[in-house]
Amino acid sequence: MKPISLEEAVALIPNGASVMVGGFMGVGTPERLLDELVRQHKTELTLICNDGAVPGRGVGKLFDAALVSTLTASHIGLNPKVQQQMMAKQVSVDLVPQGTLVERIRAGGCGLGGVLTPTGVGTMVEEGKQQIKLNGKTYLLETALRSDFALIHAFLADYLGNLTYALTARNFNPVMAMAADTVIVTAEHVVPVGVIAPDHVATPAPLVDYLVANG
Amino acid sequence: MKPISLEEAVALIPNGASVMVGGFMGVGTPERLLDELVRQHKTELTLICNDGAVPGRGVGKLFDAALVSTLTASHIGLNPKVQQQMMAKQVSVDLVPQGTLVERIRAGGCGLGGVLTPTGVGTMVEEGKQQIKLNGKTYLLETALRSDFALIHAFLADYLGNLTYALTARNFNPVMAMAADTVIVTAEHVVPVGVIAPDHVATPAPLVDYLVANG
Amino acid sequence: MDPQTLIARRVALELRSGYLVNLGIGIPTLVANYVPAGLNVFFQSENGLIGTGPIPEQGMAHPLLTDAGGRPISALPGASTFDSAMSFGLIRGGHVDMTVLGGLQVDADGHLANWMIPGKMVPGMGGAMDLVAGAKRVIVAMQHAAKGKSKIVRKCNLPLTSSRPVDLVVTDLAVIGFPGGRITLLETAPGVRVAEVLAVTEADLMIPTEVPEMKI
Amino acid sequence: MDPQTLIARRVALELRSGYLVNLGIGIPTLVANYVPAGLNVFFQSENGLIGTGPIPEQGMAHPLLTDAGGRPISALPGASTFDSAMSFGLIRGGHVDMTVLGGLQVDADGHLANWMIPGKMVPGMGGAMDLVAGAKRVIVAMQHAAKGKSKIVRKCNLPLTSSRPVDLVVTDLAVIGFPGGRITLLETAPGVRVAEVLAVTEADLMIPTEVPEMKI
Repeated sequence: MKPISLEEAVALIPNGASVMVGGFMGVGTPERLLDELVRQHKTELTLICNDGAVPGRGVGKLFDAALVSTLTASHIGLNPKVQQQMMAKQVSVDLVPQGTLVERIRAGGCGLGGVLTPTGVGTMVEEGKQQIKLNGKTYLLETALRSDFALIHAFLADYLGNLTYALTARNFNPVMAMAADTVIVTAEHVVPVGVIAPDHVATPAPLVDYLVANG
Repeated sequence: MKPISLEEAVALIPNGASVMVGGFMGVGTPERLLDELVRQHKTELTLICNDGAVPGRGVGKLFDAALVSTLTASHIGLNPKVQQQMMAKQVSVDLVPQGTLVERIRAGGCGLGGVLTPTGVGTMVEEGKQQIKLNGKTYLLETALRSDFALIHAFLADYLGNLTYALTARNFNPVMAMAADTVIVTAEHVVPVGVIAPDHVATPAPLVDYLVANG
Repeated sequence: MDPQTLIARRVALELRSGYLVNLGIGIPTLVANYVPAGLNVFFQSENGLIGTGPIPEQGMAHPLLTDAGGRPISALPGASTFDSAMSFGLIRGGHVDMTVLGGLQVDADGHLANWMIPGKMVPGMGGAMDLVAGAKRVIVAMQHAAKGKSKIVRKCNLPLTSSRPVDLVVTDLAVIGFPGGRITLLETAPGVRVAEVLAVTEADLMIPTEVPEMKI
Repeated sequence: MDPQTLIARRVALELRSGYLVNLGIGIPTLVANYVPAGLNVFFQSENGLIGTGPIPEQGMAHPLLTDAGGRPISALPGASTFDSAMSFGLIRGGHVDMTVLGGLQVDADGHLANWMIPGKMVPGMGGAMDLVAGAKRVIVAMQHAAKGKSKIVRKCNLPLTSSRPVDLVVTDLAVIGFPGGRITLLETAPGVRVAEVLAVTEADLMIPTEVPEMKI
């Protein structure tokens, strides 16, 4: 893990990059990194996250600034801007069931090619996907998802990069922290090594490439 | 969750049952449940666990008492009794790569039909399995594993059944606690509700069917 | 009693002690207010919490403790938090005993449509497809009709949420089930006659010889 | 220097700062004793720990803190523990920068056999198949020959551990690699001549014009 400034961290991300962003309706989202993405005006992003949040908050800010060209998410119902940009064909949206989305990201992070899920069988979600029958039950083959960058928000981060998350701000963060080529983390608190007990680490230090410095 | 005596807990398990047992080389194994399985002489068990442990310890006790007819595990090299019983065809052994074993159990617990893994491609492990190519890479389709019972050893259990594990005694325990019809738990310490912080719960209470009472 | 309260109170009677329950957004959320006394029920919020409590007292909300809609909630003693992989492992893996979801349409085969109206409203399925695929018991809580049109239809013309049929539908007019795979009127709302239900229902309901009134 | 120490010390020179490293049982375990000064390396134990430390002082061992062989170990400040799904997610997912494994045979294609001798010894593959499939760099640390027979063979006749070739083999006589996919003698052990290596090697090694001696 390398400490890095907010500005330098976002400068690593080129236009057109694929970016996973942790958070659920803006809770557990690395807001400072998103603000800086807007400030540096990184465009044509392929965004992978749970939902579209709301305007002005979480990944909603990226749609406010029209930085996203492709979105993979499970729910966009609470952000009218995403709906508008989708209808206007400014953003291409791939809607994925939430449990399938997190398993596809987990597969990407864990070296699995994909998983077999019953979710979506017999619905629009099955279109174009291989179906596999096992013991009389039908499953969809859902393939692994990875990205160039994962932007992660932790509760505690220690000097080595070990991370914990708090309450419902955990959500997609630890799963995405395994599924990207470069993992950039912000934290509510950066603490000395040893403050986080080994049993409480949710993301082990070697997974973190960059920890954004405080202030 | 229902509190239960050790004797009653094991009395639930019929001869011939399939049983997952947590632990890794006997570390994190519910030893009291295994001792009671031996005392009640439950036979013809289908055992699913990481390894064969060593004689006199962990699941090794089940082989000492010749209670196992089928074993699914990743490693049996440190228990000569398992090797002997396998060679004598008293025990049928299915060796599974450790990462594949834990993913198959996780799939069973998470409602997935299976996963695609690169592990085992081009080895004896691929025999009889479907191969799936994605983006030029070959994967084996490994199917979900479930069992009638999971015998789990926790560090802390609260009165509701929330569980934590300690250090390397976690291993297969939380994964197996999701993959069996009936989950029976022993704990190093039973503590009041609230002692375990929500962020530190590894196995949420609703997964636990029976918690073996102290003493 | 207003229709939403009626529906929520009737659904709450389906709760059993020890249940792990997931409530969708809207009317389903209200079910938590009517848990029968003495029942120990775990409510899951799919953003990563078991043990959701009521809306926090003034000043007690924490920005990192929210429901699936992003609104502040509280956590009860014995609560647990986890990541989304675990949350949907619980859902898909059959560990959720009961889920209560809103609906746009339910048809005679028990199929639910509740995640999009093509060309008009595309909120996305969120966790709904996993919940219907995985929960042990699926209950739909919704108004019987919208803008004068029955939401209990012969065949859904909106995109389905799952090929797995739901188990029970509770509306402001009726309780509808699928015994033997046939859509059946099980109960009527207080003061509502069977004929009134039939008049506003597109699907052909089976009518048992006796149709009791909801006991609220 | 005894052969095991030689091998372990040579392998240790492959470590880089920040590496996450998994060491197999046997000679590989010894590598942890020879980490070059100033290098910050994370060692993983696949039973669920990153940050393994040395064998604990007398009386400091804890029965719930062990290595993959079940023996007591210690944990360094900044260690983390996790379940087996996470442990192998790290391994299979390419997060382990380097693994060091023992071997029974390595062949000219770089294929490793290290988990069974049919009809004789069937310990099982444990985590080895996942490690070879998933780690970024796979190093085999083993004796060059056993009972006078070369372990560097033309083609493995023992069951393979993976179809993915290993990256480097370090023995008591030589360092062998696979540049351009061809099995090649990269270094000789101190005081060992190239001809001596060739004499006890079944596989046909490529010999570069200059073969340096291991720098220990």
